[in-house]
Amino acid sequence: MRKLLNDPFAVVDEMLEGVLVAYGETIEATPCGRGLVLRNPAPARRVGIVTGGGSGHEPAFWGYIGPGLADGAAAGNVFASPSATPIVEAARAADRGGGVLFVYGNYNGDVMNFDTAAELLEEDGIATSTCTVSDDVASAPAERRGERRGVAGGVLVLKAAGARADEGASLEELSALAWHANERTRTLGVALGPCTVPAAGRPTFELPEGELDLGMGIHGEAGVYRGPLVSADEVADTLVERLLADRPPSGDEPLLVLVNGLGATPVMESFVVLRRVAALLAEGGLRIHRALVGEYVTSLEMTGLSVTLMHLDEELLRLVDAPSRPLAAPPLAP
Amino acid sequence: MRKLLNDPFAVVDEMLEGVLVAYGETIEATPCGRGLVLRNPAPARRVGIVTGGGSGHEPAFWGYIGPGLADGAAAGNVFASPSATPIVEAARAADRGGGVLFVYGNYNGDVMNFDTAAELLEEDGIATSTCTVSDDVASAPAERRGERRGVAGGVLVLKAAGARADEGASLEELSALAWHANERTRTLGVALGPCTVPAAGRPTFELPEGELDLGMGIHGEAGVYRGPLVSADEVADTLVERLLADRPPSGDEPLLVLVNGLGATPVMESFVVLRRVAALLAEGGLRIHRALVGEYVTSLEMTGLSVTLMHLDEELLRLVDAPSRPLAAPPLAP
Amino acid sequence: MSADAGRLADWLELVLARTEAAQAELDGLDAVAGDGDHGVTMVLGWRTVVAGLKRGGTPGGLLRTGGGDFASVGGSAGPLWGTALLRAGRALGDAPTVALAGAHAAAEAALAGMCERGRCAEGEKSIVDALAPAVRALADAEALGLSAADALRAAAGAAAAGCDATRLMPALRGRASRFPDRAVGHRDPGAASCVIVWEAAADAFA
Amino acid sequence: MSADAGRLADWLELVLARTEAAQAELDGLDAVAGDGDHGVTMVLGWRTVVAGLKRGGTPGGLLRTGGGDFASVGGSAGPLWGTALLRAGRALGDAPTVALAGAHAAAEAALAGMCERGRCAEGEKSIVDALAPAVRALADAEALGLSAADALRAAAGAAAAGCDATRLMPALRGRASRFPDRAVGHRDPGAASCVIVWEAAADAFA
Ligand SMILES: Nc1ncnc2c1ncn2[C@@H]1O[C@H](COP(=O)(O)OP(=O)(O)O)[C@@H](O)[C@H]1O
Ligand SMILES: Nc1ncnc2c1ncn2[C@@H]1O[C@H](COP(=O)(O)OP(=O)(O)O)[C@@H](O)[C@H]1O
Ligand SMILES: [Mg+2]
Ligand SMILES: [Mg+2]
Ligand SMILES: [Mg+2]
Ligand SMILES: [Mg+2]
Repeated sequence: MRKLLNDPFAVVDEMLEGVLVAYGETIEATPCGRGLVLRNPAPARRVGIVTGGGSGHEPAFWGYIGPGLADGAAAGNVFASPSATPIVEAARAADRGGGVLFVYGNYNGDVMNFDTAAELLEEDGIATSTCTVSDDVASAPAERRGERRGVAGGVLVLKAAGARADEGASLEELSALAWHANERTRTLGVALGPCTVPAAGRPTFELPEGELDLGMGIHGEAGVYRGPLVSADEVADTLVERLLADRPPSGDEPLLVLVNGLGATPVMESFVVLRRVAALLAEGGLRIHRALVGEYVTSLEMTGLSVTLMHLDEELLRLVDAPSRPLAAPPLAP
Repeated sequence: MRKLLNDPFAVVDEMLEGVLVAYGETIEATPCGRGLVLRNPAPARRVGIVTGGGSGHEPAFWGYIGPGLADGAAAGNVFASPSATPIVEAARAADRGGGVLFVYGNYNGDVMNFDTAAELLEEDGIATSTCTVSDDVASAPAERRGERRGVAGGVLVLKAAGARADEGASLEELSALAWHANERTRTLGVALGPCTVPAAGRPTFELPEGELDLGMGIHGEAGVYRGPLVSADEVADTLVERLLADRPPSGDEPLLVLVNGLGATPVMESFVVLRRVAALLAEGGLRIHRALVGEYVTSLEMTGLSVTLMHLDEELLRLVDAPSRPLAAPPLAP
Repeated sequence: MSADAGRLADWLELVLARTEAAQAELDGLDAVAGDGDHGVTMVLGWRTVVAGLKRGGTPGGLLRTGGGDFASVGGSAGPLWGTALLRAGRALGDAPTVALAGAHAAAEAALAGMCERGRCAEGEKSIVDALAPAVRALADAEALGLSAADALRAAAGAAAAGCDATRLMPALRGRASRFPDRAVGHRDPGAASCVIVWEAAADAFA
Repeated sequence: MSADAGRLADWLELVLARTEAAQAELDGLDAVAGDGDHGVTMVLGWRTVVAGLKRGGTPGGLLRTGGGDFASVGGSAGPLWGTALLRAGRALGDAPTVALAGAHAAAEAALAGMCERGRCAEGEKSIVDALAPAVRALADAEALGLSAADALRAAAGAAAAGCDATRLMPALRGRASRFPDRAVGHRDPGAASCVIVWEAAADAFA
């Protein structure tokens, strides 16, 4: 492994110690240590937002704590859902009496733990609602959209939900908006090289130099196509074509584009891909409202990137332009 | 190569096309295409700031255009200084009559091209001054500090200079401040894996898994020590020890700490290292004013990280806390 | 056999040691269509359980606190095994020792809890495909009047056979279920780590 | 020999072709103690020069615009070769053809320009260690009354010998100079790419 580690089984706790060194003025840890919450949550919100998931996707998920975004986040072990405890603790801190929305990627482990947390919170009298993000078009056919995994698009759903919460939405309204945002968000990624879970010590999958895996999940779950590496333009063509086929655009709705680096791919290459994505969309008569480029949801040191398209109606257009300040992630709005 | 590319010789121009897709509302390209400048530079400044350097270090250098930072930047080919032309063009756009400060890393190629630009600008009647950042303690002994290379610490020097420019400093005052900031900034890095210049197509250096190179330059220039990979804590110990030996701290001056990922190293590991850096500094009775963690100056997909310490006197303390908004880099101030 | 808390602790320590030894194999099975970390998660889970043993208590008490501890590792295995251990502990109550009938009832409760938590059933290529046959084997052994030692040996064999049978199954639960056929030909990692639990029981309570 | 703009263009095209062929070797020499991109930069430089030839002009004019073009690739090689070509072009003025005396004067000017721009001199393990001996060889050949073809052949030989001698030198200029001894035993990449220029001249103007 080419990794700077001490005990690989302790890497998440050690990371979180470092996180508190850097951001301890803004956030604090919950009693169990695995929940992180804003010290001074935005007063405008009636409903809190909690996100979370396995570690190894930094800056997701705790990097999206901040004004306009999440009030708290729960961190699991590497590529493993957080347990119910930090979720419960973060939700308690985030609740202002109006309940808490959970926004997280649609994975079996996360669903079990967040659902358990919701049950426990109900006993505390804290209402919750859940949006399981399912933007990864490679992970199930369109008819079974609800089974799809959540990947980089979750950040955009969270951004929209955060803005809506700041408008004072109720739990029901907020949950509806989050599902609406999820419905309009599609992602497809490509991997060019593997990643290694620190405590496993070996790459999660083999991917020889010169090959690509289309649709690989952000934990290295096998994708839909393996083949020789082609040019950046050809990759962009495939991604955009499949994304638009999965949800045909309505000509007058602009798109929010996110080119997300998975870890080892230099951001230079993400811009090369964005250039082609923009050209293709322009050819198709489609308008880009904004393009975000950077490492928003990583997969340790996986090589590759994903492209997300969010189809913006008027409400989403308003929400994605709202101010926000992620604790530790690239900017989401001007 | 595990890279998404079209013509590798065109990668910088293709990247810049993508950059304009993402940020074209905020910045524009100069006539030659390789200079990028703010469309609406801050009115408070009398003196403009231009930075630049080879590409492959993204978000450096154009990512640091923005309020409180640089007015413009010149982008060279991968790991090669920009030519004088984009530097001249960016400086012309940045000049408000009070001259332009150049802040860039101390490399022979950059010095030749920025000096040529300065000569050409003199003919235009635009005064310039130069701060060549030389924070890399591994690149020359302390007695020959002026020969040292500039690495991640350049971002902190730029940040301080940007804040001072916003205070309305003259060219002479601004230049003095930048050199002062440089004098108080020290960086040391460690590489665990190589990077590949796209058009070269082969790794710049060999570094077997399980070894580290201490002091390797951000272009893969050989470091000062090769040896077996040790734990994150041991690496942090070595970095901090050497940094403090190179410039012993004065007990009452707090430190700005920057843990900078070189490309492929997951940010998780940078936080693990920060945790240990903070513990060591605390043991030594030293205070961290702020800790920044992220990819500020990369080396394509090199694996590894660097630690920078900036020793803050009252003036620098004021300047590093000033607001700033980099176009495309992690935050530099709260 | 009639196991006290000490024997139970021995069993859990054996489970941990064998899971640690099998970690790379379990990670590898999970890498086929999942994310390659099942061994890591099981090691973490059993480590917290074993670390918690020092709090002491009855066999049922140890399993109940162990369930909470295991759940704290999260992932998929955390809530599934956490619930299983918790329910088993509840079934045991606070008796100072456990005999075969008690063990069988506890295992039934564990299985039911896991299926509830995971919304899963046999035949879906999951932990349950090892756990359910083991529980049935215990029931059969009890009906036949076998010794506890023989019953656990039979359960371990049934778990292993159940695990082997997952080779032929498409994956219908968890991460691997997005492409059900991808892991056909391979054992389910969750079933494989469950076999270790039963084999350790057969050895620890022999 | 008395070269016109067409011959000059042939020469520059040959330089480009050979630099492209040698790119990996030059990158490799630069990787020893530098950043492994000298071949890339030289290819880019000669490509812009050759692309600019279509603008036409006198030999001196082609070298002057070529100097501007080469400088536009930046790096270290850009300003050094850009200045060298520019100064050579200025020395040639706008004569329609160049004879040996003119070539010699142009080469002297190129060398002086490069040393000024790079603040460098012979013996520092740089381009100059190939360029300076080549210029001296031209002077000697002129004094001896050799033909232009023979003079260029001699210059190419001198450049190659100068380049070979850089093996023994510590690096005192450029990126490699931070650890002067690291590249001892290897040719300087800048000197090696300069040899290509002179060998191509000897062949193109033969
Ligand atoms: N809903 C479920 N019901 C039963 N077993 C499950 C379920 N989800 C996952 N599993 C089991 O968990 C195993 C994977 O565990 P692990 O790798 O630790 O979790 P994750 O998929 O979160 O990384 C699967 O092989 C399967 O046996
Ligand atoms: N100041 C200088 N004077 C003369 N030659 C130089 C100087 N700096 C660099 N060189 C030459 O340039 C070569 C390196 O070129 P290149 O790799 O293109 O530039 P960079 O170091 O910017 O990557 C060196 O081998 C040396 O011959
Ligand atoms: Mg997992
Ligand atoms: Mg270079
Ligand atoms: Mg797994
Ligand atoms: Mg070089």
